Amino acid sequence: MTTTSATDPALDVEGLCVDLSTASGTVRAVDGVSFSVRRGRTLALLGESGCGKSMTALSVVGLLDPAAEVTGGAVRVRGEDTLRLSAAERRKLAGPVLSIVFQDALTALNPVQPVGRQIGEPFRIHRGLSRREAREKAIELMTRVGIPEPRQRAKSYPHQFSGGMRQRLLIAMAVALDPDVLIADEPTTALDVTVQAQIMRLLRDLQDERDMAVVLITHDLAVVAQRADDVAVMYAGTVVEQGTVREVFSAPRHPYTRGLLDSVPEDAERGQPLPAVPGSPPELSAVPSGCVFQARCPLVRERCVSERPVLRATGDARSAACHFSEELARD
Amino acid sequence: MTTEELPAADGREDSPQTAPARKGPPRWWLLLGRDRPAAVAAVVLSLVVLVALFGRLFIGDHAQRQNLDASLRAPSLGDGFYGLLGTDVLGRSVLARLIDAAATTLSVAVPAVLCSLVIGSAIGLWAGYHGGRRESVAMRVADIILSFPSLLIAVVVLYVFSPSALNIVLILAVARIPVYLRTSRAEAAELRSRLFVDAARTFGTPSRHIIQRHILPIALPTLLTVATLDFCFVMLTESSLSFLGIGIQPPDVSWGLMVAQGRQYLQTAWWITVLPGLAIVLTTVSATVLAAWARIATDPAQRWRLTLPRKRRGASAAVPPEMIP
Amino acid sequence: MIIFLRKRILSSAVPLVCVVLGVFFLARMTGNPVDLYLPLSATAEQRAEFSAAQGFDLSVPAQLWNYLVDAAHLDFGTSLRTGQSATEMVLDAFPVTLQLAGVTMLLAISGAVLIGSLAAYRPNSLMDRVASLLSMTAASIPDFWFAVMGVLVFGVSLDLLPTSGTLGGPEVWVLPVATLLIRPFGVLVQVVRGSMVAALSAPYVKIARAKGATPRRVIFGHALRNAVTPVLTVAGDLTVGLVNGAVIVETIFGWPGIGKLMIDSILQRDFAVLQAAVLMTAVTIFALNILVDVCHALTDPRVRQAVPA
Amino acid sequence: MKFSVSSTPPTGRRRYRATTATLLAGTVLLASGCAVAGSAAGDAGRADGRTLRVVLTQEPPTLEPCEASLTGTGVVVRSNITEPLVERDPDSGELHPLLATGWKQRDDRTWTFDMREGVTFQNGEPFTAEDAAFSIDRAVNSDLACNVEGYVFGDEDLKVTAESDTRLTVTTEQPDPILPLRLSFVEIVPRTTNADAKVRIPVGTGPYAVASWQPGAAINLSRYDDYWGDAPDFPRARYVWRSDASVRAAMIDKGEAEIAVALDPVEAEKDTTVAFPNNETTALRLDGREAPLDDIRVRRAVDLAVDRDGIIDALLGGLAEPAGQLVPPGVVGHNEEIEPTPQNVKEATALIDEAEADGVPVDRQITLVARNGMFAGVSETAEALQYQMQKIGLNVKVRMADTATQLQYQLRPLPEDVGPIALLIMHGNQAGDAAFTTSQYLLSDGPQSTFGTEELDRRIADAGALSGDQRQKAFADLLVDQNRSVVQYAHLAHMSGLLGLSPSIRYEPNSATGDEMRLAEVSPAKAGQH
Repeated sequence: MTTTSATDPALDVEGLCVDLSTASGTVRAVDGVSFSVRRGRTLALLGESGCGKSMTALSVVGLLDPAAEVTGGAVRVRGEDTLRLSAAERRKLAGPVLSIVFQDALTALNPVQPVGRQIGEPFRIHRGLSRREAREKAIELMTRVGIPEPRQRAKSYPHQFSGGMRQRLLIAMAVALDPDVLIADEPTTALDVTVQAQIMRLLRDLQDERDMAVVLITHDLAVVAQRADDVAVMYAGTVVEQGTVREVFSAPRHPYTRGLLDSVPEDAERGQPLPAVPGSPPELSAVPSGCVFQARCPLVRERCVSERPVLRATGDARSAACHFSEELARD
Repeated sequence: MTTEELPAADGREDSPQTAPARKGPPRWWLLLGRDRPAAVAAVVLSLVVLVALFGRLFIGDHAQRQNLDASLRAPSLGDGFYGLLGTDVLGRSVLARLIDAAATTLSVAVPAVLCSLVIGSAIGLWAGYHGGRRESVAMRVADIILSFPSLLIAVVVLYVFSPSALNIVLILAVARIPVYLRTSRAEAAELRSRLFVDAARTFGTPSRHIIQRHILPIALPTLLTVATLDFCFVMLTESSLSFLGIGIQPPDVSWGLMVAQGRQYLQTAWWITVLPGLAIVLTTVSATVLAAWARIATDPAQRWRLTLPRKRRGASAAVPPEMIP
Repeated sequence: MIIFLRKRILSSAVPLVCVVLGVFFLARMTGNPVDLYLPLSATAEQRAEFSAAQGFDLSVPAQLWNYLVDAAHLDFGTSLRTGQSATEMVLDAFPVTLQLAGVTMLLAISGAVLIGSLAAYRPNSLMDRVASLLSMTAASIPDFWFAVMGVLVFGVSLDLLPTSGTLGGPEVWVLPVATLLIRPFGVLVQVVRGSMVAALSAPYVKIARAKGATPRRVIFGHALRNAVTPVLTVAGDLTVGLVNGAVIVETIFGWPGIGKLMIDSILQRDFAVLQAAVLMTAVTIFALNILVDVCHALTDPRVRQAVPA
Repeated sequence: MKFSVSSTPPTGRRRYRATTATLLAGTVLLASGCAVAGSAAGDAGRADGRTLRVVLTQEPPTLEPCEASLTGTGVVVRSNITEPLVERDPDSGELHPLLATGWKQRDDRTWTFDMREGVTFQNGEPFTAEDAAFSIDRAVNSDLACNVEGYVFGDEDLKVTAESDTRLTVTTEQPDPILPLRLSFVEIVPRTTNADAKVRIPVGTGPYAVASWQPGAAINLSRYDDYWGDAPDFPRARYVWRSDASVRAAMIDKGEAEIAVALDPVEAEKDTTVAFPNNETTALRLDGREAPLDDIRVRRAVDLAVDRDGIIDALLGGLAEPAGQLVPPGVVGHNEEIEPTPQNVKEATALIDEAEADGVPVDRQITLVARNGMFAGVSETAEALQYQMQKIGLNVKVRMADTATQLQYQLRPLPEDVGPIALLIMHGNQAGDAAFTTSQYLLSDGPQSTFGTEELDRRIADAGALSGDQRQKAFADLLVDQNRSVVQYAHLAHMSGLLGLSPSIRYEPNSATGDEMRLAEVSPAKAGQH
């Protein structure tokens, strides 16, 4: 399933399935996830912890932990399915085509290497630059992401930077080779609110400048609202609703999306408890056979127990996986 | 808009173990069953412990009973239970002696390791937590013990005081204290600046409690791993002391002493020295395997490794396959 | 760094004196060596004469005072056994042990890093299992047993190596070093493997792979240096063990090292030599500890920064 | 469509395996390459047929000749580097002239010795009576505290004068019928030797001179070409040392040494080893001052409890002879009549029961003290003795000690408050006369004796003043008396040494080999080889 667009998407994920081994057996952590994103656009993968959004991201860049295994689907960039490439071919794509930013920049930076060397590394790997040239490139990038006194700071080590600065360094490293697709896995979660905004702005600027496709993984509705063009809402390893942010947020077609939006404080009255989606997501080992959301859904009916809804178009460029999305549309 | 966290979001999610962890840790014996080497190790180790605890009740005085006419009989099925593993030079049953020695060996190794573990970690954690002068004093004490020739202490204790298993335990324990001291100091020094310790401190928690409740539990797995490696070391050192004639003294018998005494018969009667050597190797390897397993099994961030199905574990890795050159 | 070094060296002085004093008193607890050096039939008068000549008739504090005064002039006394100066004997023996320990640790560390990294690369793979099992077994074999087996198998049966001794080409090193090697190697393989597994699953390794780094670059450029801290600590401890305790190997293979000198002088109550030997090894061990700390600082910038504080 | 990305691309896998294989192969090659490169000559040097390589148990502490009664020193020095005036034939016990051509007793206290002419020291100087006088003075009368002084001369000083170049007079303070035997322990050095300090490397008149001493590694000797006697067969000799008996044995098997001393009895069956009685006798010394050992019945019971044949066969490789006295065969005073006590558990138990009935505390714990390394299999022997003593109803604990600790038990002043002690001793009578044994071990206040009787003391004193056959008979009789009325010793065995000999040489060890190994007596197996 792809978005209807004239230009080819920079990243096209189709029917991705990931199995996860646990003590109690193998469970399906990602079940048939599909999405795509074009250059210059931002797709947000939105969901609660454990819904499979990070695992989706890691399988796209090929960094899954060994306990997890991709069992089906395709991840296409530049017309090739990366899942079928050899290790060496895949390495050629890592950096110039696909790139990723993690949440925790302290652990994502090598603590025993000067940051300049780490940022310059992609140039050494893919462009074969000398150490000195790579260093110059790194300093350029550091300047670009707003590190003061980059020439001196290039010699410093990660622990000598603040959290926000480290995140900038990580981003600098990720965009070094102008990738087609940048995956940002909760890039601002660990930061102060003010710093969050700066980082999001930096990401936006870099995206505009370099015409990247960005996949933004987050559980933060505000970030999605401000930052993303499209959104894919994930629940229990599946995409339950997809579409442009404007359409989905203004008129959700899935009860889960609606529940999420209702729980935002802005919409609640002062002094009243926040309305929350009751219950918690199912265990991956106990995902019901029918609709994955049935246990928490206010609209649940018999059909939901027996039949799993598929993602189907609910509008021009949007879709939802609910038997009763039309009902929601009428509300 | 300030905080728009998802209602059920309880933290970040990126590692695959989050989901199963929520259900509570799987039963340890289930995990053990899945790791065959660890299971075998556990069986071997419990067997050794059982033999050490109760073996002497069954063998009577067979470990001491000499028969100079039956000297150096090879292992055979024809000489009854006690002849299964042959006899030593004094005609004593090697099997009975192995059983007898198991008790002595463990009663030296286990208390020695425990003593040094407890004393060393206590001082180390205290020193590391407080830092400053207390830390450097403790470290210099460790240096002193490390650079002190334990052989000298062994000789003094053995020949000046009466030689006994207890004294060997003391020597070995003292000699190994620095290892724990240094390890636990390092852990405590790192942990003392962590947020949860600061928090506890601001609430006025006495430092003893902070060390006990916040630092010890985190340092413990590392210390236990060191202790297992040390268990092996202590058994071997005891054996080396026997080689030099300053270890366990006859008529007490330990595996190390059996290996040391039997080595001159290596060519003529291999069973006297090879079998106790094998007992040492089996026990220590089992302990190490089990410790490695326990370390993973008790660490929520590592436990998933044990849950991989067998066939996949062989093929997959912490580094995914595309990383293999 | 220099401040740190100076501080460390200064703070080692007191413990060093403690070691020397401890050895002095402990040695004297083992009794008067007179009996060992006079024939069994010596008369009481001869014994008294000998005691007086060696200063053993003085009170222990008086003996200590004499010792310290002499030591201050770098005179560590004369061996009862050989009549040579203790300093000379220790300086003869020490290089032997140092060379043995050095070669052993060099091989152990490089071998363990290689094997341990390969094993950590694919945890639970066949390679890993074999390496782990072998290293654990190696670490639990009694060394004298291994040595005697080595002599019989490689020295006599296969006739590949000399049985023992120090004179000859590099081949005389093989058995002693192999015997010394097994345990440090076994332990280090496990330590390297453990810390490499941890390092290889760290986020920065993922990031490095996301940059398209080759496995070699990932292992040697990123993971290894992070994994090196525990390896250094353990290697330091093991080296200390070798400096102090190559006794077995030196005894069996007839290498005149410090371990053999020490055990001989303990058994022969040759106090001057014992004290000099302990002083020498203690100084070495202190230096080694400082060296390990310096290595820590060199490999880990976080430690380096913490040092002046 | 499903497929697994975790199945490794085949190429990657194969390459990985190849890497491992290459590494493994490389390691093996490297190791074997190192091994083959020099193949295996060892310390003792390559077998060249011209160097006699001897492996000892320990490095000689010194080569000082006046310390030659220390086994470690004497085995290298005596009769190889230096020589005495008189030598004792280890087999017959007779004295033969060496640097002295003859001697005469002038009166009770005065002896004269005639010096051999034409003898030179290894430094080229001629040997004269002056040198002999100097050497005796230096060893016996000086402040050097030489081992030989305490060993054979006690407090006694000797008056030595060189009357001419070839005649020496020695005067003793007391009448001394065995002075020539005592002088056989004094090695002769040139008068230029340092008289105030011990030397590490001596000069002597022997067939070999010290060429070099590599500390810790080897001592090299080379043939002294102007030796006055027959030239030895091997132009060079080299001593190395290994403390582990199995390594020494391996060096013989491997051809790294021609002679190895003190092998374990386990090796006795090999045809590269030869056993020889070494004049050492083992026994349990029972401390008769402490209950229950103060009761002669208990001591006799212990003697009856010991299974000498069992211990010798199982633990000593069958190399020793059961003993019934401390004085070994071949030594003046040895009694041919004395039979070793046969084991008789029944009689022993009966004696213990009898003693117990009379109120002797037979269940008091006896400590059996033995020294590690005293002989091969000592700790097993101690365990066997303990077991055999326990079987007759005694309460025995073993305590293994090192040399220094054991000496505290062995020598007067004996330790106090340690309870009844059964000490395993090994007595070597190097000198060949029972007087050296009895004055030490049997006198009631002997330095190595715990108790005795006045009667025995008197007989020892009487025997010491006799000479010839009377001396022999007096000592032989008093040994019977100790076994009958004192029973301080439960004798175990007259021991044997085991020497490893390469098939390429011929050497006949004798009872003195352990203390004095004459390299000049070693010859190549095939005539004309060198």
